[in-house]
Amino acid sequence: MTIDQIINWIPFSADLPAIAFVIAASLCAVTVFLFIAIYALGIIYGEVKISSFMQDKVGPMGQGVGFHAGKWGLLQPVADALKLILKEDIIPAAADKKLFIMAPFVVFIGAFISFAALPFNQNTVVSDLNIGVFYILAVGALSVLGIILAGWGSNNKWALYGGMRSAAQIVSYEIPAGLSIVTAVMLTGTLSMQGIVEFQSGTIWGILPNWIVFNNPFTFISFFIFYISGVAECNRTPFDIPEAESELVAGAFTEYSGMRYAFFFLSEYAEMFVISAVAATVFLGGWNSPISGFFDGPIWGLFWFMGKTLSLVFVMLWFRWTFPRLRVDQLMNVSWKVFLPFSLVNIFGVAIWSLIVG
Amino acid sequence: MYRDFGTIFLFILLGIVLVYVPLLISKIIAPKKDTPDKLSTYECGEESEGSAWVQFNIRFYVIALIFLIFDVEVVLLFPWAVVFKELGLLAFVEMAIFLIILIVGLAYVWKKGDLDWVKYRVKYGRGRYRKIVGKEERTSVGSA
Amino acid sequence: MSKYFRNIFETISTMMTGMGITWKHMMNIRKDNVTLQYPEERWPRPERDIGFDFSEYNIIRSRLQVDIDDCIGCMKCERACPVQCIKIVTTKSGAKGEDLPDINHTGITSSGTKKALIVSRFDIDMTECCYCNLCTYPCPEECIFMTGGPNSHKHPIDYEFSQYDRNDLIYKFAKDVEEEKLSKYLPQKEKAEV
Amino acid sequence: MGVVHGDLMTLNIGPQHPSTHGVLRLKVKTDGEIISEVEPIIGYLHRCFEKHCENVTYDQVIPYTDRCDYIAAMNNNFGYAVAVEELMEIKVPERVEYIRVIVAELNRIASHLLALGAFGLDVGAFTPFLYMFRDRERILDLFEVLCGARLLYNYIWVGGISHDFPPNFDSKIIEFLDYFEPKIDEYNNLLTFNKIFIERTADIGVLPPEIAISYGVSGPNLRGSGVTWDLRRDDPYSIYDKFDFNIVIGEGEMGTVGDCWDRYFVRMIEMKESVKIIRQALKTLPSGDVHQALPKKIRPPKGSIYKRTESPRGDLAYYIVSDGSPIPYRLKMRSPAFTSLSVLEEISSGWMMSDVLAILGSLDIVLGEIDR
Amino acid sequence: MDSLNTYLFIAAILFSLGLFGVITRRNGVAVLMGIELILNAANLNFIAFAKFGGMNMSGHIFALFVIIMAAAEAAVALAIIINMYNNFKTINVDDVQELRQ
Amino acid sequence: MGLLENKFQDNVVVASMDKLLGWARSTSPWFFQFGLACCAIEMMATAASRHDLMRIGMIPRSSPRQADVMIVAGTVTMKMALRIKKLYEQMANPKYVIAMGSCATSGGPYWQHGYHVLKGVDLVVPVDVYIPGCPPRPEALIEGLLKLQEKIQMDRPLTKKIA
Amino acid sequence: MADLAFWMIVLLTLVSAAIVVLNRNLVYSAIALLFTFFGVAGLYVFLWADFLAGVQVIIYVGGILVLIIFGIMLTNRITSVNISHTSVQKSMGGLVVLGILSVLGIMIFNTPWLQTEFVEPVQTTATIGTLLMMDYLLPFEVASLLLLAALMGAAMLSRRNE
Ligand code: SF4
Ligand code: SF4
Ligand code: SF4
Repeated sequence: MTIDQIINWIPFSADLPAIAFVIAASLCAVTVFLFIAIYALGIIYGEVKISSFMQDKVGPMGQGVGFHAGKWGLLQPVADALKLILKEDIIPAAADKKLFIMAPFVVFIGAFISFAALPFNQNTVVSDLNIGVFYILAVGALSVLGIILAGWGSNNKWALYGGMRSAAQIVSYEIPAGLSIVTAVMLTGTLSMQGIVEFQSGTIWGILPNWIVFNNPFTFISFFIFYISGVAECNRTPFDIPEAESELVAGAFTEYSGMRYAFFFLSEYAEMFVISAVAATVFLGGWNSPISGFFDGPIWGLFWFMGKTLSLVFVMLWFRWTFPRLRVDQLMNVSWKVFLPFSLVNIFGVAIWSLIVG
Repeated sequence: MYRDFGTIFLFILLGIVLVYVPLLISKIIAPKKDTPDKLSTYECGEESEGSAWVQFNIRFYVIALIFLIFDVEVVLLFPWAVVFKELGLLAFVEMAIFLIILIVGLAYVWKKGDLDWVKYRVKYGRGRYRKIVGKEERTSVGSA
Repeated sequence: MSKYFRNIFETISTMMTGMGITWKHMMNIRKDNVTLQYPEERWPRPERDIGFDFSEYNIIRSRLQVDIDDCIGCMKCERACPVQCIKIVTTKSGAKGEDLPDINHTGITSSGTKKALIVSRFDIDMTECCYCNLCTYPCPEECIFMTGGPNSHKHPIDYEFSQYDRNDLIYKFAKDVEEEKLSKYLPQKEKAEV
Repeated sequence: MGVVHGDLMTLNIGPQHPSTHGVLRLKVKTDGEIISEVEPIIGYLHRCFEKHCENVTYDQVIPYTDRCDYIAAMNNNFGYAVAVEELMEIKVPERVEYIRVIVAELNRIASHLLALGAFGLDVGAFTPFLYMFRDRERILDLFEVLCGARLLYNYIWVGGISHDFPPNFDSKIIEFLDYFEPKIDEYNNLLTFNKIFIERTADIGVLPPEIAISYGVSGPNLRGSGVTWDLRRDDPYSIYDKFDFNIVIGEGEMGTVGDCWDRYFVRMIEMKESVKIIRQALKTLPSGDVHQALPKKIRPPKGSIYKRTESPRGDLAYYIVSDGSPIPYRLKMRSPAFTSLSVLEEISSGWMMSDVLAILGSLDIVLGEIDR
Repeated sequence: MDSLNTYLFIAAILFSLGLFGVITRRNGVAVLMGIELILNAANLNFIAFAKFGGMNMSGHIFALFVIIMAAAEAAVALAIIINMYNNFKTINVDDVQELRQ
Repeated sequence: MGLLENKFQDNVVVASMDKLLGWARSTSPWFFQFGLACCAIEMMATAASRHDLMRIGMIPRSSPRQADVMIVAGTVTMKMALRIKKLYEQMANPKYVIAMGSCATSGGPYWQHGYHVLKGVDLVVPVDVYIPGCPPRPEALIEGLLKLQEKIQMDRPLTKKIA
Repeated sequence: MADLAFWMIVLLTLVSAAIVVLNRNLVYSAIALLFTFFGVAGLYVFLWADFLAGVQVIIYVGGILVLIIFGIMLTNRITSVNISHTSVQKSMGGLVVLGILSVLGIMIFNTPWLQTEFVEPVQTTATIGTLLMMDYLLPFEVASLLLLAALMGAAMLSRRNE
């Protein structure tokens, strides 16, 4: 896909295909990294602003002395990031050094490589894997391990609590999320992200876009289950018990400072993007335009994809600033006793529906 | 396939590098001064009592256990889901049997309370006043 | 079973309500915004609906100011202070109500009282003060006051006086004069003791 | 539980922890998530209040009473003033009583707002906390206009108050009340009746009335357990007997009587009752000089007094021993938050970690008052 | 690189390492990890044969079943280990044997 | 000549880097969320909607590892002093301390008879800015924070490091 | 290029597998196992089994490894995370294993394996699905029973502990 295009641009690609491929892939990786960084800066700014507006205040205004954070505090996240680079990096003496250092890498890479399979528009997808959705589900497992590592490696009680809770929570919510995706896959018959998106072009009865959410009532529920499970997998409120500030100080990241902490932060936001993007792709038609036949084309595709994804990210932020958080056992209950039965029912429902209707 | 996964492989390698570079920059310019107190474990300002590496509650384990079984189920559902449209009713029936067997499992753990976190709850604490709570007293006080 | 579904329904509906509220606040931010952007905007802001007229303030508990020219050194404020953060040292001046230009001492207060004492030290340690305002009531000359409010004609409101050094927060109101000049006015006996 | 208990892990929650409401340290023994033992360790804010009272004159005690329960300073001043007045047998003017009641009730609202907001924060709801602070800020503005201070007022003096109402002040209060009353519904919609919040608080930390009484818990915590006990009604001081208001008790609407939700909701409704009292008081506010009964010199006769009042946290009592000098011989304060905290150990073992913090939040303690 | 023998040999090494772990480790969990290695080696063989040895997709299916089995086995084995730990306060496989007697 | 020029240029680079660092540090001083007494309530009020500390880039963090500014808000008792010192030590460099209110500055109303009150937090941790007041009004706190920002911007970490 | 990647992955797999069995710290072993699993998944990709690589990651890394780590945390205090090998066993075991390895190696390289290269499959997942539904239906259903049994058994075993 994109890689091929880039390879085509590279002059010596015919002679040294391997090198050209490496260059192209690295280019993609760096671009994705930059994208994550810029997106994170943007969304962090967005989050503080949105939350501030919800709370009747103004949020960062860049007020201060000397140089300040720009108009409306637009440079605030930049300053935050710079400052985090400048912070001292502490590795507590009691911590398990290797694990402590490894954790941010694992967590970040888990989020980072998911980006490789996201279809940004008709022809921008780093690698359109045959097992796209499945792959994204799979690498989600990495962040669990990373957080466990962070929790265990810190040798701090809060961190351990956070890590354990987080692990239990993420694994619990992976099941409903996976089952919800199964419902979509049943309809599309492919695991490839592009394939799923292409399936969703066109309309249902000429009005509704042919998105999987609208396909039948069960997929509608599936979408919500997937999305909420995704919120839980990102450890966002109301499922933010691993980081619960009023309980666990900062959860698994209690002992992390400076850049290492920044990477956890970054991965959290990156993961939010991934979850939202998967939800948008699998259920909301990805880069398909909502009015079928209009506003197609790569640029619009990118626009629709980002629009859908970012609105889902926005809803996550909205959740966070509205709700209290659940307790750990309630969290498990929601996953196992509500979402799991519902998603199982959904599978039967979709199956029967498509046998009868489709 | 090689190319797709090769990209992923390169992503992993570059991911490591890209995480490492800022850490390196930070290492160069950030101040670093360790003191024993700084390296001590944070516990709300108190001296930490004992290591955090203690044996943990079994509840987490049970959750992971149930997760593992259902994870396998999800994984098996994927190939089925891909071919579901082609095979139609047959596949549905086969998968229904499979799912129902596992739903039995879910029902079993649900019924047996393995999904419940709290196994015991002390109604009125276990403090000093546990004994004085008698039936008579409870009725004698109350909304006047 | 019905309870199970009712719970789910309740959860969804109450969550929607909550989200509606925050959404409304976000959309009406221009109207609802309550933030006082301090360095740019200062309290009280007249255009706010809760804004009071400046003159309606009784007082603002902020910095203590002393009109040392008016102070007769009666030490009432020192005695009233619960935390003993006012330190006053006085000496008898030779003549009651007489100006002593060499130490900048004025003999008569603005309300016409003749001073019998020279205030040679009048320190208020604002780091110890608990801003209780108790010292301002007993003062017969109304020369110790908290800035702002009705006193704003005497001194503008001043609550921003943080410092890098703690000693800068100890305010010395007594006239800054040299020891020797002052010592002339100290009673001779005391001087001998010292 | 059987064998795999996990080791009991000793965990310090506090003294620096976002949800200990100050510098309380909870030493908890946990088995995974479940707390088997809670031991509150206090004394991190011992500011020697009673010692100070033995060193300063009666009127100078008032700033120190402010700093005990710094969230409801007016009520603390009030209690102290009432006690000394009774000792000295001063009759304060009618207007003073009304003003005192008004400001005390306003401060009760402010205090409850803070308590509820912080409780919301404890269970993870951030926005309601800020909404409540937003409205609390308006009360502080009122107080600031009244006496110049935002938090620690030194307003209610022995025999009177420091300032009369400024002009138009009653209309400002009415304006505030009109603004505030609909906000209570907003809080309710946003937080109180949120299912997640109910799940987190209902049936949690049930404080049965017997235990509450035997520990001496008072105030909203006791009323949350369903006991009708309110000193404003049961042992009226000042002019509370002139007003018509309800004593709110927990009814176990969402769970059991005496759970966290009840304690929370009692406070919520109490704010409404306070609004009612203020409205009544403003309607019949007499005129007069507020300074006329201020004694020149406070020198109570020999003797002692124990006077209790209803602060937002419960029975706040002052025991004053006078030896006839202008300095109290001994002053003892019975702080309601202290008894509330002491019950924590009783009701929180066996709950989960998050619950314990919710219970602590629902007890609404103020460390300044506990450690004094 | 791309020959059956390479894969088989890699699988053999993996298998031997797993076996070594099973033999030398006395900790139950560590033994389990060794078993997982062995199973992985077996899987590798299956899939290598699928590609080179004409087993085609059936090799994949076998590997899939092995993975399922491994999951079930890990679940039960760990449950047993934890049980053992509770009863004997050790997870050293040998110690348990001693304790039995 | 060339040598000198290089050095000069170096210094310009260092100086402008310093400015950048100072800007970053001063613009996002995350504060350590812990309160000791009455001043803490005012600190909360400052962080709340009315005064909104986020305007100047301050976000509360509850873990000392991620915080830059420690606002000592309230009475520091003897029992708490050691904990404060420990928490201060556990913060990552660069770190700043603000003594908010009379108590933190000098013991405040308790300086005389408070046998259990530390007479100023500067006895245990180095204080950058003292904010008077009891409690300081939120505006005063913000003003103190702005003063701190000024101080941070004046700091020249790299120049110092190289020198 | 692909060769380089291949050998890197092989190295990763084998080294981490060695760490798994040789490291004294159980937690480290578990983390090394993570890399082994990833390496094996990489090898699967080289063998054109992309779906299985995904399964490997999901089940082994996301499931079994998490379970193992939880198991370690449940059964160990930090003092006992370091487990001791008895040296006799180690050398003996080493010898035995080396023997087996050499036998295996000889076997592998001497057996004339029937080698029929099969073409790169297009839709592994679909093929697996079809095969599961058609040819391997019985094992498939039996697998569900196995899982059910494992779930019940394991749940029962761990319930006994409470
Ligand atoms: S305001 Fe209070 S503490 Fe401050 S100097 Fe005056 S009397 Fe003393
Ligand atoms: S009370 Fe007034 S006149 Fe007397 S010493 Fe104090 S400031 Fe001066
Ligand atoms: S300075 Fe005043 S307000 Fe602040 S903690 Fe001390 S007594 Fe309380």
